[in-house]
Amino acid sequence: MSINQEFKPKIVAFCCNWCSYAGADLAGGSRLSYPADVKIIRVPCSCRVNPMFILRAFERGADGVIICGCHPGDCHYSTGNYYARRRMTLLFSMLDYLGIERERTRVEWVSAAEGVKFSTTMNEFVSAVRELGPNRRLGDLRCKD
Amino acid sequence: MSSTNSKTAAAKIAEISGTNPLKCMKCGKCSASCPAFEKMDIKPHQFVSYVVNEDIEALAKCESLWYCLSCFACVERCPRDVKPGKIVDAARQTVVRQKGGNYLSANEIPALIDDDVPQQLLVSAFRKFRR
Amino acid sequence: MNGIGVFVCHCGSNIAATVDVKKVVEMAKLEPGVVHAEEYQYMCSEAGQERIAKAIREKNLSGVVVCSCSPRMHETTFRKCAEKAGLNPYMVEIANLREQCSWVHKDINEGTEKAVILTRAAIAKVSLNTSLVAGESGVTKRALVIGGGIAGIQTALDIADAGYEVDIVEKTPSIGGKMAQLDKTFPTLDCSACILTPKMVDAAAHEKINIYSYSEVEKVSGFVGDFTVDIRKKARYVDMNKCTGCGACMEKCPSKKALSEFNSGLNNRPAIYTPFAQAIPNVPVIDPSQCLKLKNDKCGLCARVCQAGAIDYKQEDEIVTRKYGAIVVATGFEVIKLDNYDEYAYSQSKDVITSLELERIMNAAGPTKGHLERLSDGKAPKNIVFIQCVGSRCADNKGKSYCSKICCMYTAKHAILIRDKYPDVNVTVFYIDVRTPGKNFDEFYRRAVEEYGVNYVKGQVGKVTPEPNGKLTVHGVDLLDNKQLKVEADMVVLAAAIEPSPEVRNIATMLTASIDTNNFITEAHPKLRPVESPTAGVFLSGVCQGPKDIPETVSQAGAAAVKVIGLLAKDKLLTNPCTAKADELLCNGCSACANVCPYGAISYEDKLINDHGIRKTHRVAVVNSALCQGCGACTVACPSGVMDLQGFSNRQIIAEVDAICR
Amino acid sequence: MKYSYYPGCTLRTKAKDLDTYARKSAEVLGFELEEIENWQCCGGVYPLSSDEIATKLSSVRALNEAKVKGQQLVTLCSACYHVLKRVNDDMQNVEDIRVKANNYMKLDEPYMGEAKVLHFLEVLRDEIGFDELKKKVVKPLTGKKIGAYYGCLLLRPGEILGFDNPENPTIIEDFIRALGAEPVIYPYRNECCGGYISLKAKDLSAKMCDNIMDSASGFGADMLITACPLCQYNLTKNSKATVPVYYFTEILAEALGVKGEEE
Repeated sequence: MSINQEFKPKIVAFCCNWCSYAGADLAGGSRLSYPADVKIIRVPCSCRVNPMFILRAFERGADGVIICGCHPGDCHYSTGNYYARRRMTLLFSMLDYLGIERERTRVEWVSAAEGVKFSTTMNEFVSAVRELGPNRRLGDLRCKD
Repeated sequence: MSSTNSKTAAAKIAEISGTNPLKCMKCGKCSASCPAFEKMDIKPHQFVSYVVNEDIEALAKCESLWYCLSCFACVERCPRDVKPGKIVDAARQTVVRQKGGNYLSANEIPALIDDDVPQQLLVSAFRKFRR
Repeated sequence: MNGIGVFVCHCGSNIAATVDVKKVVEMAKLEPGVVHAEEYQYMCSEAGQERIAKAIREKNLSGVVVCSCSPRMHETTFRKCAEKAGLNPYMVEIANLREQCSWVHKDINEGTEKAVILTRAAIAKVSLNTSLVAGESGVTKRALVIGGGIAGIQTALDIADAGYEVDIVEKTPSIGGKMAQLDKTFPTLDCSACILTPKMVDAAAHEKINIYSYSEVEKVSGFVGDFTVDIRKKARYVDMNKCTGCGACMEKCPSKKALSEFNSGLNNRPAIYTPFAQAIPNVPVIDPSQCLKLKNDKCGLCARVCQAGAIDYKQEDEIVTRKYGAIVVATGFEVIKLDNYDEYAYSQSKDVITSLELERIMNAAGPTKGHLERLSDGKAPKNIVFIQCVGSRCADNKGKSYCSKICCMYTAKHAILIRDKYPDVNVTVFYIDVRTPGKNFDEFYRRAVEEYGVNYVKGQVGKVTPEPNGKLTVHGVDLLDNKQLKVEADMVVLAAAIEPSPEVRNIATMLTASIDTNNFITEAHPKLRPVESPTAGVFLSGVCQGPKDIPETVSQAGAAAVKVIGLLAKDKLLTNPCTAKADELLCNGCSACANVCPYGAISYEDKLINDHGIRKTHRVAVVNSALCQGCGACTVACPSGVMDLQGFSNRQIIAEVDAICR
Repeated sequence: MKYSYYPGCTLRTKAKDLDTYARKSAEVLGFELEEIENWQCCGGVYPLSSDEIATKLSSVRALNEAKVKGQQLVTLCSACYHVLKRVNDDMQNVEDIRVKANNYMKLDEPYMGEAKVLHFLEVLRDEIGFDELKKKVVKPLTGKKIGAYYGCLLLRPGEILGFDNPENPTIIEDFIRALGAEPVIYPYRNECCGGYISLKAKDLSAKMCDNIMDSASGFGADMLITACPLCQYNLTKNSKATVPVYYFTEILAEALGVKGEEE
């Protein structure tokens, strides 16, 4: 399968402040690279991520959205990541209906100590999205020329 | 052998052995475990360094290739998941796969065996020593 | 005139090498609302902060974006700076151009492009920021220390000496921990008990310290300054108030088959026992799995011999609920199980032991009364072999990935002590590397070699084989000599890796403190905040954070105590103002938000609402901002989008999404 | 209960005993070894190189046949067990090998490692149970001190073979106990005997065999039992041979009272 290396996907990563954002910082501190396509939005907890934000991202032309939180059982707010997991499962189950490939979204658990995992997760995710190519389905046509 | 060639050969060995020699911490547990250690001119732990240092010519010429038993003592005990036995086997493969690289010829068999030799011995020796 | 100021930091070359900072400034100036943009070498420096303050004052900025390192590093710095200059501190946003941009990307074009986008997102967010005012909450002036080893004891003593109350919760019947099991300590060869027991006594006697021994933390709720903790006091079956510690019960107890935990299982203890003679408290416990009376209602001998009438077979576990302002985790370590290392014959031969078992054998109060002897036949060994790094530094799935740190030094200690006391015993140490970074550490190791003639051999051992004559053959290698070795030994001592105590996982979960893949608790910052967990009010002491020797543990224990004292000294703590807030006009009081709130911070009130002139009473959600921790679970649960999180509002996050996807 | 059975080259020639006694014992124990059709030699050693495919195909054929018949695949020879189990692991977990092997084989349905490989000893331990075996013993080997010789191929790499603890195995000792004899535990029972290098480096292999023999006799073994024809040959022919070496199936048949029976 040929992968279009020219294609620079837009990837939005929601990272919880306590684990995954710190994991991303650790990846930086350890100089573990991942594609610059990934842009991180800091949220207090993965449960702050409203499914609406994800749809909004796709509508605005994102090619992939990833939500990162603390490992199950390790949530700073005890249960937030469980809510996130349930909500995203529900959302993801409806993405097909909207014509968005399931592989464009992901929930991953990355702890503050897992810089390596953060970087490998992002590398994997970006290459998966690159294989899929640009997201054309949900783009808001009114905003385009 | 030019340095580019030995680089490719080293990479080839790393590839067909499926192990990463850079993970080695030089603890020597492989050499401590090896039952064929005394017969080896390049010791098991050195195999790893030879690949890292891309000195493949020496590996191709060494006697150790024909003494490693693939008994997996080093593979089982390696704390770094380097599995030196697989590197030895990969080096041996690169030799026997070359023309004239066979270490055992059919002609010499009669002199080496007795009536009780199990087929398994011949089969496995052929598999290890020849292409 | 209001507007946004953008301040791009070079961070020396940390950012500037991979991000064209001038370009970022230029691009920022094009963003709507931006009235000021500049770059500077080090924004966090005094001069850098002054630039921000000056711009705020002169241009009357309404919002500030600092493009610098992670907000986890300097967000507070820049917020304080803004506050001093007269801007609400929550009108500051950070664009993380270092950890999440310049350090992970190599190409300057890519880096710059991403930096511009991150800056744009921060500008979009800050333009929607609102001024927030932090609330206040009280501080319970008492600390909880979980674990009563040297780490916990030292932390408790330091906190108590500053005048604050401390409770120690220790799961075993006595405080003292692993250090109590050690015979001598490196590199000075002090007797471990001689330096530890006075501290144990100090802790027990301190009027501000309360010890819950044989107890475990059951439940934790609340937050910094105001934790509520349930402590399970396990049934001792001995009344602490009546027991005089005479020990008659232990002598008379007929059930003596249990293995002594204190002596690493090398000998037996009675069913009613204190772990060791200097135990604190000096009150025994009855092991219900061993006691004949508790198991099948026979015996009862201890009750009969107890003159104080302290034995109480009917005693039950008791739950105590206490409030704390701060919690210190000091749960310590265990030696790993050696099931994965059967090549060293630990399970096949009694003469293959761990180093901790050797400590007990060398100790005068141990199973052999301090005589160095083989456990198989009681004979004095002539040749002893030490094997280093058993289960440490592994990349397979059998061992630990880390260096256990203490083994090189305690092995040198054992080697010296043996050669000193038994000069005719040969000692061989198989090592991979000898790691001795510490004051007087390398000198100590060199003494083992030079003065005591310990034979150090570089090379890991492959296998230990028990021989028919009762000896052991150690199949090793001398890598420097390139020779395989077969060393005859009477005893083999394994420097087994250490790992965090297994209960730490559960405790970390209760405290919402994160742990790494090796079960060590993660510190708030690996360099600058090594004794704090990321959860406010939770501090770390000792090996629960990473392998440490005694001096390091004691230093960290003191450091954790200082952090606790600093917290308890405050009367009020500022609370996080980024809390949830419901729009009263639109809320219909459905309770969806309260159902997901982990803190019970949401209640409902009937309120008189003036909706465009129509006055009516209806049920609306009210958030108690002192309880709300700002996770945002409620904001997503709300079916009508009424609940929002201040500082991370729906509009702000959407603005960031839009800016990134633009 | 029927099992697919892979005898392997040596059991059809030099190691007929290993095979015959196994079949007789199986009959007594209530299961049948149904030889798969057209089996080919496994090659005697597992090809370690990650780029070897052709040398693994004979194993894949055997494995697939067992799968098609819906049976588990039983072997007696340590080498066959080692090779079949590792190839099966490749077919389950190594995509490259799975794809290439299937491309070559062109089976009706691709083989994905569905078959389960069992050593005869595993059948005794996990399917029959050593307690049940004990009940079927008619001539207990009381008083015999027997050393288990595992060798290398049955145990390592433990991660893939999962046969027993590679450094401190117990299965053959439990087997010996079930037959009424006393197992002798000696540390060289999982050390290599010298295997295929006994062809060209007899001296090394002889030294290794002697180490094993010395250790076993030193701990008081009257005899050794093994599952590997090459080990049996090597230990008998290539050492001081202080202790006789038998196939484990021979003492099994003896204890079950079917050893002397004529065909």
